[in-house]
Amino acid sequence: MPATGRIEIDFERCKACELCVPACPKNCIEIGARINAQGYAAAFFARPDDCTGCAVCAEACPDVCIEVWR
Amino acid sequence: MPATGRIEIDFERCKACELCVPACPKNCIEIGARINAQGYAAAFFARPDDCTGCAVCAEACPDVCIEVWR
Amino acid sequence: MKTEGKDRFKRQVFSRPKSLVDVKSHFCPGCHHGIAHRIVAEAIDHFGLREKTIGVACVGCAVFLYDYIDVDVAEAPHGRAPAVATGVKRAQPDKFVFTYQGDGDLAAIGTSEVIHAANRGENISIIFVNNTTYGMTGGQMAPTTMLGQKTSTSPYGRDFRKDGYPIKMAELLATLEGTAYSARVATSTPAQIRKAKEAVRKAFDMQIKEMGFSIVEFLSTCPTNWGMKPIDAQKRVLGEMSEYFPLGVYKERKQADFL
Amino acid sequence: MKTEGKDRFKRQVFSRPKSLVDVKSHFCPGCHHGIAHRIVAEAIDHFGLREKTIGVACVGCAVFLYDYIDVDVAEAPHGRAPAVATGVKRAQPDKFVFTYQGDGDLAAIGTSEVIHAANRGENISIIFVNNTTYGMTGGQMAPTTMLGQKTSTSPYGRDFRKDGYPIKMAELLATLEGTAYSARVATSTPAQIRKAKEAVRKAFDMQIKEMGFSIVEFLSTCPTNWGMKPIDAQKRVLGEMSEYFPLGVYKERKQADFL
Amino acid sequence: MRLATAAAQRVLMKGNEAICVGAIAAGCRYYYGYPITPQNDIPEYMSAHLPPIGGTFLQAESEVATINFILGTSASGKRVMTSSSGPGISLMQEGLSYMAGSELPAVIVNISRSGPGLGGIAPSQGDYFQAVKCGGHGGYRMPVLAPHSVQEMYSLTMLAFDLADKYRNPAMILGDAIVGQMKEPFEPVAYESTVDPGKPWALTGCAGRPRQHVKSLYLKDNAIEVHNWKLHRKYLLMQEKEVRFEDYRLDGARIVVVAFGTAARVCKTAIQWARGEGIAVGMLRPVTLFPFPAAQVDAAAARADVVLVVEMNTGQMLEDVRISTTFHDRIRFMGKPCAMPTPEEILGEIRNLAGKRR
Amino acid sequence: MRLATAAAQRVLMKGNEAICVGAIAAGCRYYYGYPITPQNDIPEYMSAHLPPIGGTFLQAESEVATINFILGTSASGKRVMTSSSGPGISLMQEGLSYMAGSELPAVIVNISRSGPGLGGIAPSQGDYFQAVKCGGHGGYRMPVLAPHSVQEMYSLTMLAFDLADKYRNPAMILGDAIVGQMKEPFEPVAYESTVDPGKPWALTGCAGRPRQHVKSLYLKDNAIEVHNWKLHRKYLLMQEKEVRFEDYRLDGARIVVVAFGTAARVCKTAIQWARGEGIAVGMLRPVTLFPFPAAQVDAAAARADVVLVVEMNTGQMLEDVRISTTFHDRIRFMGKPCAMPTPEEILGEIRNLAGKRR
Amino acid sequence: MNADVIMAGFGGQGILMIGNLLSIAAMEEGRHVTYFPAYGVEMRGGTANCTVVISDEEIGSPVVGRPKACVIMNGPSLGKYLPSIREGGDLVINSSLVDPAKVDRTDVRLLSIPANDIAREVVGSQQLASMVALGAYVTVTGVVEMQTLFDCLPKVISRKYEKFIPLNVNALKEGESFARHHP
Amino acid sequence: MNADVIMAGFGGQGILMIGNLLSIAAMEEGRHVTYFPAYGVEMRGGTANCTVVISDEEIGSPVVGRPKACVIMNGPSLGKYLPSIREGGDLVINSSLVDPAKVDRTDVRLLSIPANDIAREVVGSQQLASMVALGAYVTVTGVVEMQTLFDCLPKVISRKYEKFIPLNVNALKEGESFARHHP
Ligand SMILES: Cc1ncc(C[n+]2csc(CCOP(=O)(O)OP(=O)(O)O)c2C)c(N)n1
Ligand SMILES: Cc1ncc(C[n+]2csc(CCOP(=O)(O)OP(=O)(O)O)c2C)c(N)n1
Ligand code: SF4
Ligand code: SF4
Ligand code: SF4
Ligand code: SF4
Ligand code: SF4
Ligand code: SF4
Ligand SMILES: [Mg+2]
Ligand SMILES: [Mg+2]
Repeated sequence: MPATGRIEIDFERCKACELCVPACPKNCIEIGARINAQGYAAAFFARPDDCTGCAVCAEACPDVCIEVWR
Repeated sequence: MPATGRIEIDFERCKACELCVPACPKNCIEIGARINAQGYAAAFFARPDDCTGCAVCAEACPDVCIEVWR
Repeated sequence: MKTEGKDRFKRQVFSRPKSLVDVKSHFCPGCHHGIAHRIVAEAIDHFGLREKTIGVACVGCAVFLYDYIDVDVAEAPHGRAPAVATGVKRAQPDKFVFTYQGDGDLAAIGTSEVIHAANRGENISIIFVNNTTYGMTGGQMAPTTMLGQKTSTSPYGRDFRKDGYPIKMAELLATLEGTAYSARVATSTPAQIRKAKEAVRKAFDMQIKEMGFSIVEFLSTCPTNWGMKPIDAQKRVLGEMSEYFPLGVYKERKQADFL
Repeated sequence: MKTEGKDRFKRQVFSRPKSLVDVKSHFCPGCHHGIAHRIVAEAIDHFGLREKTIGVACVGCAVFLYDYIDVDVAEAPHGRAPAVATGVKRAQPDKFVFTYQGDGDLAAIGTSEVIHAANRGENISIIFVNNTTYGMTGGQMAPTTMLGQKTSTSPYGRDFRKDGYPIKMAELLATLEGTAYSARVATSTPAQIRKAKEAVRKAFDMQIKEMGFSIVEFLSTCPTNWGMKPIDAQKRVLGEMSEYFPLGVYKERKQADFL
Repeated sequence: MRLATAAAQRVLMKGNEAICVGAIAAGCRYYYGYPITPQNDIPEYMSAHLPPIGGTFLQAESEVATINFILGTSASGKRVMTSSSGPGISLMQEGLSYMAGSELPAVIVNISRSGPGLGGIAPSQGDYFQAVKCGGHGGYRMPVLAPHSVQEMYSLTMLAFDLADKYRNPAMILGDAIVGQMKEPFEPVAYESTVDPGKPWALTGCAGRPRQHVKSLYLKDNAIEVHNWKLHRKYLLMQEKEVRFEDYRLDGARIVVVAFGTAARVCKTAIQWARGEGIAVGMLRPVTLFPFPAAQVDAAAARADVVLVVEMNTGQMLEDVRISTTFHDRIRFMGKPCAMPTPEEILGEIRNLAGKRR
Repeated sequence: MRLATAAAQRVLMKGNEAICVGAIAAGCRYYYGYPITPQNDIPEYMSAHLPPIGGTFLQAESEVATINFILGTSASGKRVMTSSSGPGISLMQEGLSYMAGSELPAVIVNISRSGPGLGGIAPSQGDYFQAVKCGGHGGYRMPVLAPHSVQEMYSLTMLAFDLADKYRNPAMILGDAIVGQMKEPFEPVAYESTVDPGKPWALTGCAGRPRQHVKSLYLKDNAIEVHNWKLHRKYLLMQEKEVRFEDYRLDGARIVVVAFGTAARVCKTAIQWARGEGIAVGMLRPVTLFPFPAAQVDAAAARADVVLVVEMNTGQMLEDVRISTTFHDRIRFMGKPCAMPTPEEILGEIRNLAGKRR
Repeated sequence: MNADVIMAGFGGQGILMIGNLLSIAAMEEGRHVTYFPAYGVEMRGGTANCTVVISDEEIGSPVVGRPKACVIMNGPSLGKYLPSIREGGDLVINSSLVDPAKVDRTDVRLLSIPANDIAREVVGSQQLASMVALGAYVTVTGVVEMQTLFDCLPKVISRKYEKFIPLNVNALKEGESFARHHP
Repeated sequence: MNADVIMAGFGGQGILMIGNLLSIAAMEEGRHVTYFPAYGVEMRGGTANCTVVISDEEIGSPVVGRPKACVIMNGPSLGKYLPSIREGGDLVINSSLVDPAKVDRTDVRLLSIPANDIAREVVGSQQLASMVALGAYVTVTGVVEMQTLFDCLPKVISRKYEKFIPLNVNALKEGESFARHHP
């Protein structure tokens, strides 16, 4: 079944706290390798195809790094 | 029936607050006419013969002016 | 006159407690502070605590505690008696430490100190005299002032919309885990006085048994600032005051270890 | 990248609230202060209060409130936010006034101010973030620190015999007549976050309806000073913390006139 | 309303009440406080007189809460006042420092009593250091006005509100039990504002403008240093523009008394008597303790043989006199902590000094 | 225990911790406090090290509670200490006034930060007035010691306990973020008491003696005046006996720098450099800010061409220098509020002054 | 002409009222005047007292250690203030409550006036005893005109009680005539 | 001989530990020394840094605006401190995490040492990267004897970990030899 939603993670804002990772019921998010200016290995949208646009990840992000579309 | 108790009121300590007067179940105490050094018309033991020595008056006196014997 | 009394009636059934210094008090006629002082002295005598007691005086009409109770006394800044008592008790855990505070002192400026002393389960005892006003300073409104009560700073009567409701400290402090004993008493009838004595003994006993924080709230009178005759002041306590501030024991810990 | 997203999925279902300034926060990774800030901003947007709001910042990790929430903000001395808010609200009853305070700020040094603001039924709203420690100053013990919890000033763990029990502010404040609304929430699961938003809206609505004092206690995290990964910090909230500090609504006034 | 009748003619009024009348005349509609002797007339007057004119009187649970109520109402752009005495003023020190740092105006009245500690209610000038050097942290300053009559309790209160707004800074009235409790005839001269009433910095909600803040925290780089210099320039400006003092029979005076408030009052009687005896004595009475009339004191000292500082403490303003002039050897001190010297005592001292001269 | 190892040899230690080691060495077994940057190392150290030696560490709910815990334990006759910074010290002013009035000893540490208000955590000497003039009501005084090295954080803390007990008065350590946070080698020289440990006035229960009190209230007649004179004599005695200062290269100095604490430290570098350039400059460093080394400052000023006062504020000790000497025209000031001047900046100023001389 | 007086008695005897009246009268006559009431803990024990200073020059201290005159309305106050009166000063005592025999000083001019009795029997109200005493004091010392006192009564008596003004005038007059007939 | 150095990197890289070790070593060699750590809000964001000043004379400021040397263990710190180094000063960077290309100054003596790689591959523990860097810094500047560093290790390593002392010695030595071979 195709993605019914999409997110965008603000690379520079992310602090790599990892809270969004387990929050996503579809396990779409992972912590990346690239380090941002803050010195954090920001999270990235690893599995876009599974995203439902439920926005749970965005709700869980303390730094409001995630935007969600449906 | 004769008195079964007796009280003494410290004339100079008394502030004539009158709390002991209604407190006495036997109505033995009255406010006097003589003014003490504090300027108060101290209470006095008006009806010794009725005293039962129950000490209710003493308990009621905020200035601990009353001693009771039985 | 004494001899006169002695001849027929030998047994003295009421006399001034040993720990109550034999001097004239500065209290106004009919003020119940005098009764509370006497009850405290009686309890100190009862447990034989006089020589191991440190009292902490508040700032209020009871500021002269050290003139009346025959024990060592420290003066605390207004409202801070529980903090000073904490400093004394932590330094001398084997001593008996109590504070004596008015309602302005404890329920207004001293709110934080009493709440945290209770919350720490500080092993001290507090005598709290609630006369619904700031007596010493001339009868201003206190947090305990009754709704509608006119005072020198609530000339139109206390209005809950502006000043809120009279605060119930005995109940509030009873909700804290560290509180071992909390009760509210009055001294307007012989029966009430008996109950008040029991409560103070219980409170002191809690400290002796190291059970934690104990407090007894006295509903008291301020005839002078209420503008009432002492007898009418007592009636007010028996009436509207005890209606709003119900007498009773709000908390009583049974065993020492309160886990 | 945005365009990319827009092409297939037109409807944005989650975005930063208008009242939340679009800047990087100074909070540590995974700190729930960020979530509480967002929820407050969302509630302000929900009621359209931004232009009539005066926020009062505490001293703590949330001291920079004025950098993040797009409203007028006054800085209060540590613990005094409810008093400052009282001064603002009495001068501008038509404005919306809230404070945002930590547990050291509100439950320790600010105890008296919050209790009397509540007792007066002060028509203000309080966001209270309880992370069981003094975050900003490096993780010292707070009145809310859990029993046994090791902090930089309780290196042997909090012992109730010495420091008493963690204080439960939501419950304590709920006992006061002037309190219109008191609830405790958390933000460690999507469901909890939903409940937290409801609670904050309820609290703000109480002020809008002039029902009196309202407070929402957030069980929050301090990964940095707890020495935990953010995810484990969340687990602690879901575990021992919410066990001792039960989530729920402790008071909710129904009609405005509370006589 | 009392104020109305007052406006009509000379009235006999208590100093503490004159402060209230002055405050209300100056447009103060918010008063917060906590009871303490000997200033209770102030909250009592305000609790009775503010509500009828739409003002707000609120009794706080403590002086710590009081000063923070004040901070909040001041930040709202309103004229607001509180009053207390020694112990209560001590509890306000943190809040005063925050208000100075946040540049918030307000009038703080200290009807001082005896200290240190609980001390007593006898009149005293023992709080001079606390008021003038500022007892809070961080080295801020504030205008301190010292009324010596009921008339000045009224007029200096109005001035205090103007200075507070003009410099966006707390201003203090430093009185004592005598000038606070006594009644005297006074003329309620109408208030005339000397400042622009606009307060664009006030927190009123950010409708139609960017959000703004009232704060004292400056963390980035040397922002706090820059802020401190800004405040310092303000204090220098006060020293340049706001010095006020009374020249009492200074012409030709060989002995210059320096005293403020109640002490200065008593000195006037002594000076009247001494002048009667032909002793050339006069007084320089600082009305503003900060800014201190340093140049005037120096000039007077330069002309005189002796400078007699009289205070109801053990020597506090004395330090400002020494700071103001290099004629240290001419300075004498007569102090009475927590007690009002009698005119007789002061006359005696003046006679001695006059004698020494000859 | 760290102390044990410490006793053995020179150790590298943080200034804040050296205070703790000094306090424990001096027999302090009670510490109460409330967290605040930049002094948290002190409560943290005490919370870890007091319990093992049978001492008591208790964190208070506020600084107001703290100072009253201190009052209670001091009244019990025990050596007790607290520490805080600007805002917290402001909240202790009422309690400090009560302790001074009740003649209770204790050591109060102020590791000061930037103000006024919340200010910031940058190093500052902005609390000089509050500490030295005493911010509480009633005009009391207390010894104020200004360490400028980790070694002095240790030794002056021990001295503070002795002075407090000797005069039955609170004593203050006035440090700042720099001397508090830095580590330096220091020698934990053993503590030798200079005072009689007996405290017959302590409240220990009236077993075998009449009851006694600790209080500051004096209502009858002029009792409060008598009490104030008694306290004043104590303060005069401190000024006579307890002045401490460092003479740093003053011999032959035409330029005399007057600075304390961290500022004095930086001045030393500048003076080393200037002496290297052949400029005759030295420093008089007040170690006791109260009692202030007035006579020494006056003598130095008398011999010098210029007196350069350097402070990390806009000019507070400067006033005590003006009070101490009549050579006002020789006094120059270099201030940096809430920031440490660099040796380069101070050297520049010294060069200017040296230039001016020629 | 300068004057100062300490007035003392029980609370409720109207001491502060007569002090106020005298002060206002002096003010109305264009004099400098200060009125200083007891305050704070001094108020305790149901006693009331105040000090009034009247002068043609600016007044220094409103508190006097050695008053030129005293008006003593009750027993306790006599003991407290008798020693402080200046030599040759005036002492007016309310002989209804104060025993003249207790006045052991011969260097003061004493007027014993049974103020309570006069107030009760002649004026018709105990309440006005202190007004009677004020009338006597003013007559003896002449610090202000009696007429001024009459004119100022409305300033110290609230609207509510203005019907009693004539009674107060009588009280003052009775005090005056008693003083005239007992020089 | 006087020296000062700022050491900076991520929290947990052991920055404060090497600062302490260097300071203690200097102390043991009888020098004056001050160590100043970042504190308060500066601590935020997981970075750590400290300043060490070593001198034969009494030391004034323990904080230096323009250090004679810097030891930079992570990227963000380079940007922060590179501009402040004095002309002709020494810069040691951890090239495992810091890009040498980013060093846009030619007026400082640069030593790029892959501290993490050396620590991991040669010494056998990533943890010791900063020890490697310290060895290199001390070799380049000679502010203290290597031997003194070795001797002082027990003072900064708790009993519990004393078994790792040899490993730390190796790390210091590896840093030393790298510095010798890349002058
Ligand atoms: C800091 C401070 N604020 C105010 C006062 C003035 N003051 C003295 S006693 C008192 C209140 C007394 O009321 P309460 O505590 O109820 O005792 P009561 O006299 O009624 O027994 C106040 C406000 C003070 N001494 N210190
Ligand atoms: C009067 C005063 N005391 C102490 C401090 C230091 N201080 C700043 S924030 C803070 C506590 C912060 O803890 P909390 O309120 O729980 O907020 P958090 O950082 O945990 O969110 C303290 C004690 C201060 N600024 N002012
Ligand atoms: S929107 Fe839902 S599904 Fe998509 S990434 Fe976020 S949590 Fe996962
Ligand atoms: S929750 Fe936010 S900050 Fe944390 S990792 Fe995910 S995107 Fe980054
Ligand atoms: S003892 Fe009892 S009976 Fe006797 S007087 Fe007292 S109350 Fe009355
Ligand atoms: S109760 Fe005591 S004080 Fe009151 S009248 Fe009776 S005896 Fe006198
Ligand atoms: S003022 Fe009130 S509380 Fe105080 S002594 Fe008098 S009656 Fe009692
Ligand atoms: S210190 Fe704790 S509370 Fe403060 S921002 Fe970091 S994680 Fe959050
Ligand atoms: Mg009361
Ligand atoms: Mg917290």
